[in-house]
Amino acid sequence: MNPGAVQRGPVPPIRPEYDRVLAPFVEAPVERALPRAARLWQQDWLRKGLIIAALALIWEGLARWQDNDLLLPGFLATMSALADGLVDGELLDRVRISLAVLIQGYLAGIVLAFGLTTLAVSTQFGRDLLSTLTAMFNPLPAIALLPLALLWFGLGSGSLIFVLIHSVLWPMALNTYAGFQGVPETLRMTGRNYGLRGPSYVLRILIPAALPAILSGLKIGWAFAWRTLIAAELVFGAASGRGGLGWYIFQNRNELYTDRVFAGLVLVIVIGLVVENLIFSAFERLTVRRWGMAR
Amino acid sequence: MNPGAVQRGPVPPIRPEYDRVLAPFVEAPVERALPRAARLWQQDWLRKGLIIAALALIWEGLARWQDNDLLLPGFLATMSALADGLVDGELLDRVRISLAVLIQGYLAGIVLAFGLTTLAVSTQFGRDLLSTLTAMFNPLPAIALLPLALLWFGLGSGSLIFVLIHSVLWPMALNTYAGFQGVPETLRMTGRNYGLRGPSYVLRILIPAALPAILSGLKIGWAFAWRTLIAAELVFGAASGRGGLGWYIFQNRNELYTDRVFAGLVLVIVIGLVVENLIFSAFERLTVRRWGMAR
Amino acid sequence: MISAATLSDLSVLELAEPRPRAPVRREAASARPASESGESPLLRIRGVTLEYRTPARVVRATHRIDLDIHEADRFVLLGPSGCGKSTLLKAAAGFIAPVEGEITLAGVPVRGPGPDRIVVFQEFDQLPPWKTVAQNVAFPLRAARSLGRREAQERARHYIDKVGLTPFADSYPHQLSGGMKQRVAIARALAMQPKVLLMDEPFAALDALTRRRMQEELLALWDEARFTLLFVTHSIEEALVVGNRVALLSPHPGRVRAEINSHEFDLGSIGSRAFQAAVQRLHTRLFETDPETRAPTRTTAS
Amino acid sequence: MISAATLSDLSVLELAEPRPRAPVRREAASARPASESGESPLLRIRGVTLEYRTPARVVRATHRIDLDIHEADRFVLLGPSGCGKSTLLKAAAGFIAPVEGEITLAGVPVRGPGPDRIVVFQEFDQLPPWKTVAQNVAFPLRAARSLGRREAQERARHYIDKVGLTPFADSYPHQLSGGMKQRVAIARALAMQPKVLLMDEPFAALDALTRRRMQEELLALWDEARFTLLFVTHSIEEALVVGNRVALLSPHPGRVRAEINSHEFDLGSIGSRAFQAAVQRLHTRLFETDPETRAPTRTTAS
Amino acid sequence: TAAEGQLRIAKQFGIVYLLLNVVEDQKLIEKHGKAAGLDIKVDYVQLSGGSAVNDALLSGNIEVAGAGVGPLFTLWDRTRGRQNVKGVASLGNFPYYLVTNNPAVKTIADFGEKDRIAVPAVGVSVQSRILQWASAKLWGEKDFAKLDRISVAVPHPEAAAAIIKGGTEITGHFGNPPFQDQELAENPQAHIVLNSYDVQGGPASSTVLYATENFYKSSPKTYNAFLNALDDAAKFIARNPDKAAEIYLRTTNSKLDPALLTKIITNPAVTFKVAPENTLGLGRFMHRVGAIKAEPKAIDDYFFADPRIATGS
Ligand SMILES: Nc1ncnc2c1ncn2[C@@H]1O[C@H](COP(=O)(O)OP(=O)(O)OP(=O)(O)O)[C@@H](O)[C@H]1O
Ligand SMILES: Nc1ncnc2c1ncn2[C@@H]1O[C@H](COP(=O)(O)OP(=O)(O)OP(=O)(O)O)[C@@H](O)[C@H]1O
Ligand SMILES: [Mg+2]
Ligand SMILES: [Mg+2]
Repeated sequence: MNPGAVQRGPVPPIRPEYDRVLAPFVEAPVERALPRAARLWQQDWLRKGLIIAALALIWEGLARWQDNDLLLPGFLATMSALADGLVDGELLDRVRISLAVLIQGYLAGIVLAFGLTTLAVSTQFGRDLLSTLTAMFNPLPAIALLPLALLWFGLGSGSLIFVLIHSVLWPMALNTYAGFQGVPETLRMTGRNYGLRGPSYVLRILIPAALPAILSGLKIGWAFAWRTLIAAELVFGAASGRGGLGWYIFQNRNELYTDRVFAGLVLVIVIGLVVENLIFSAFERLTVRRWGMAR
Repeated sequence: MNPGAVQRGPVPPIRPEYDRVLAPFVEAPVERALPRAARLWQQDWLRKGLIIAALALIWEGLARWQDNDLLLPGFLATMSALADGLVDGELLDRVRISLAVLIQGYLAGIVLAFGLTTLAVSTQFGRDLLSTLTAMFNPLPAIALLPLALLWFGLGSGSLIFVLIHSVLWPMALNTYAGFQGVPETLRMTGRNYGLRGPSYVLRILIPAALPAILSGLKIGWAFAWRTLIAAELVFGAASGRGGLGWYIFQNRNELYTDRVFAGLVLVIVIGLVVENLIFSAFERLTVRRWGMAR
Repeated sequence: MISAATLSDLSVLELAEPRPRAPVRREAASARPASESGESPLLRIRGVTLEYRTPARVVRATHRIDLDIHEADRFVLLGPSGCGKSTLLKAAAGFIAPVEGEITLAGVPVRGPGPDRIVVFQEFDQLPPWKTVAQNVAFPLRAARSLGRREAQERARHYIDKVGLTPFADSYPHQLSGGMKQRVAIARALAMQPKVLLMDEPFAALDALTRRRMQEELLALWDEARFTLLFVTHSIEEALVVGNRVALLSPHPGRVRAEINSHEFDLGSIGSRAFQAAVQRLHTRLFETDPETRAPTRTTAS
Repeated sequence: MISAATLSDLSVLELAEPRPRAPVRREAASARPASESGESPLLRIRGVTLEYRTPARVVRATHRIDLDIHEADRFVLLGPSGCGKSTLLKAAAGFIAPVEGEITLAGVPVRGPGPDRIVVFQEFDQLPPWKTVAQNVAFPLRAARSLGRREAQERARHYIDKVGLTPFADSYPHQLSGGMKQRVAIARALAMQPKVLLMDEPFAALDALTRRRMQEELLALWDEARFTLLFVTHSIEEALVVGNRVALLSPHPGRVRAEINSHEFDLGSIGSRAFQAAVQRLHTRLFETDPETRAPTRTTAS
Repeated sequence: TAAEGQLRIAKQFGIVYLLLNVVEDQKLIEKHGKAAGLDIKVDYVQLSGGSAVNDALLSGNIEVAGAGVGPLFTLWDRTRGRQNVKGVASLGNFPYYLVTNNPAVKTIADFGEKDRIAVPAVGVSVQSRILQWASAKLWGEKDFAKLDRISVAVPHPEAAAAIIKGGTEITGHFGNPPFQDQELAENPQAHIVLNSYDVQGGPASSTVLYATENFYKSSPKTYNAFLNALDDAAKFIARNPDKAAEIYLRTTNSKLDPALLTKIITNPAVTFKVAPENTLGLGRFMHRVGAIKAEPKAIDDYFFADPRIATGS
């Protein structure tokens, strides 16, 4: 290779051999509990808290600089509106109403998504159906469904749930299906080797193996459910004065109580953060992270 | 095991040995071109076409049964409105306007999502930032951004693009990040072993390896960009009469030309189907399917 | 193995025939394999051609394979890398349908996979990563056998101990080394106590010591339960030790070149003269790469 | 190997010392390894403890490993499954940081992975599935070496031929058998012509014939380029053939039990008396599982 | 941000903005600007939804916005001491009808628990305010929100479709032209339950234009040209209703039935004029029920001073 070097290149030295008797390994435990787990957790909160604080600061700064509190109230003004709303109990009430509907729609969307995807993994027809339906309906805005919802479900929460399902179902199905498709062939064969098929195959092999993709579908679905709910409550939500958070936002927006609007939005954010950091990330820690499927 | 059986269980017979001279393998080509590829493709179209036809039939049936053409016009009525709109050129014009904005927002959202995710895979701060930002902003409806958009970008397409980015960025980032996290450890190590780091590591290892997840993120982003565009065009309206498809839908809705509203929506669906079946699925065939990363 | 025979069930009729113990036979190059001996094989592979269809082309993995695997056989497939051993095993397991020929199990054509033929795959990712070692081993017991929870756990523990992984029973697969993962797969397959066991280079990732232990374990279990084993390996020694009959496949696309008896070797015979000779013979056979230039070597059953 | 020495650079100073050819030395159980011989090793592993942190607990994979790998060494790690061979290799590659001790390469502490130490991993999924065989082999050449396109392709083709995969140059990894995948990884590593090559059971998935060819190829390349090789295997024969020095690791957690010279064996010596004796010796050492009950066997350099 | 010579006007959908359509089509602002020696660059922006219009105004993206009288009071109240938004001109008097297709309902008192009244926004839209006002008159100030309980927010198009075709829960719709006229024309069952004029005590302005004080003060010439143009347009429409209808159809690309349009324009209850009429009452009512904090006392409290406006009420 290197013609200028020694003819056959370097030769390693010949070293003496040795052979030791190893005492049984006792010097350190082969396994020991991780000590700083708790501390790390706190730091996680700390770091995220700092990010949130920084965002709040930027917000307040922007608001002061723009100086247009009817359009963009500051962080502090929003907080005081939020406090007022929480103290007089109105906001919590609204949140309760919204969450009740949201969760119903979300769960229904998830179940339907799994049904559709199960069909898609088992038959060619299901595959075509899924790809056609998602390509068709996913881009449709909720207003397209409004007339149908009015006709079929009327003005109650039935329509809200219908629209929520529309917003959760398609992204969820797309992600779940992509996750299913990425399941390693060997794992699939293992499952089928043990005689699993149909729903039990999906449940015991595909779903856990595709969990990372499903999880991000769940997160996206959750977010879009919120977005849709707030938009849809403007239309369906206020029957008999029982409007949720979306209605609260809409009404105050119409009355130009922009600080209350932002208080409502902050509540959406807070709920989002709580769900992300308590529910989703705990779920992640207990599943994909523990199983080494995501770091 | 089976106490009632022969004492040591069955013994296989001893068979004669044999040894053959194999002629060189010429009987069939080891590899040959797949002949029916073209035909299969046609069938794919056929199957999907049948599904679409069935849906159209159901639609027409439902519309006739409901008999409320102001809320739910039939398939045929919609098609004739669509044909009218296409013939007089108005619809195509609207689509052009909408698509121009849509694609800008979509691309900008994708680029930002990749930036954010690249940050997230390389630093702990980026990870926290991504998870906090998505948890916070993803559930926010566009109305929350409206004031900011108006303050910063005015009433033009700038605001539309801003809102589009909001709708594309978060799901895209979530999916991309989940995809990145699922890249097998060995593959990561291979990349780093060859000295890849930073953007070139992301580009040459993470992105191709996470392509199935990224693809479903792209599909979801595409759909939500449409949804958002149509909703946002109503709000940001049509300066100097240059409204897009969303405005067309809104205007005709206001004049109770529900068939034209549905014609506009059908156009959205058709564009969605074209993008899905020509662009996305061709991309899939050329990438993940070819690479055996999805079936 | 003798079940109520009906006249219409040919394979069962065949079973009832007397079992001829054919002595050493020399065969011409065109000879048909041993199935002529009259004993009906449990797993019968007849003219099986296997192909992979990719979007661009068709790859033929094996070409017209004829093999008979009898009940309680420890049948070994030996052949060069890429010759189609894994593919053949997967076809026997029911994952790949032949494009030509037929595979029958006890006379019934194989239509799909099932828990009657448990497979140990060659790849390391056959363990569901969301299950601990213990759960992984118990998994098929619960899924396919519908064993009780307690019972499945106990059986799992027993076999985990056999592969020496008791300290890792609660670890997840990603926390194991390559060899340990393969051992979990082996434990899982053994715990199923299947009638037919298909193993694809199960010991390839194991060190000499562990490998030896696993071989012992496998043979001991076979002695006890007399399952039928189809075993892929690339180690000649292992083929002779584990198998009672070894099929030699040609390079890509795989065809059966020879079948050799090895029932007289066990772990104890390693190092013996006869064993070394057998190894040497197979070695020579494998190293003769060019089939055209080679004269047919007449072999004698040992 | 002699570079401009500065006074502050201790390792280089050591290098300048005369190279003592130590004859057979008998060492007590507590003896330090060969580094005392004075020649400065290229890769120096000093008291390295490696651990895996999982959310629940910490697993110690290796405990205070001392090893010296000199330039042009063909250093083999031999040990039971799960003893930490792969972990140690990954640490040398820079993927895992020791919790104790230090790994230095030519005197510089190893801080992270880099293309100066090319790794062949044990797992089958080290090939980017989106690249054909040819692209896979050319990939690091383009990525790390910034070789021209043409040049990289040519070199890739050359090494693909060496591992016998030319007909599959345009196949994607998922269309290959397990052994073929590993051969692509080997070709890719060899094509890089690295100074240091780290291989983790690279030939485990190969049949006897292909394995032999690969071993020949590797040794021929070493003879040509004199790279430094760290090689994990579980085959005693392979250890003796491929390596010039073999380190024996104890079971979990891995500690160095012995180092043995094997520079006098090559592929030709398989079957020779001395070779068989060496195999037997290592075999015995490996099969002595209980370290407490075993008296230290005195070994002689062969 | 407003500068002399620049005028961006936001209009929403509907026939109530006919005045602006005529101004745009006849380029009246430009004409009056030239007369005053000013080149005015006019932009017409179509927006949907009151809050979008408000946001656009408050963010300085438009100079003049149009919306109902109710939103004007809200905006005026909220921006006092800030942007000081006030009315610029009225776009004319249109009656709003509460239309029902429930034959049993003759007055608002007949609405039962099963009925649903569609309004653009429950509680806060003009329609809702007038309904509240009517309720207050009927059941007393305390019960002004009585019908809010059966009100639902449904966009005009869907509500109109529901009234025309029936078959949904919506039995009442407090809309605006042309929806209310379409409902009455296309469903023989549909009839008027409440007319906003009756509540307000006579013909009243329905839609108004408003602007920030900043614009009023910094661009007096533009402002003046704008009002002149509106005045011209109002007169033009009164003289040539057919032409106005033709302009509307042409500029908005609308496919509305021309006969129905002419009928709406020539409805004696509809007048086109810039001076506001009968607005103070609504403002006072809103103050009484607490919807706005400040009490409007006179027209020039919430309209910018201008001779053409001062005649209004
Ligand atoms: N999924 C696939 N798609 C296309 N071709 C494939 C696929 N899997 C295997 N092949 C081809 O089929 C042939 C046989 O592969 P197989 O895995 O059966 O070999 P093998 O005998 O098990 O080899 P090894 O000992 O290396 O595991 C190979 O030439 C390979 O290229
Ligand atoms: N990702 C991981 N997380 C936790 N523990 C691990 C991980 N990888 C390996 N281990 C543990 O570290 C030890 C050493 O593993 P390693 O892979 O180095 O073994 P090995 O010597 O390469 O074995 P083999 O010959 O089976 O490949 C094992 O006991 C294993 O349980
Ligand atoms: Mg194989
Ligand atoms: Mg290993």
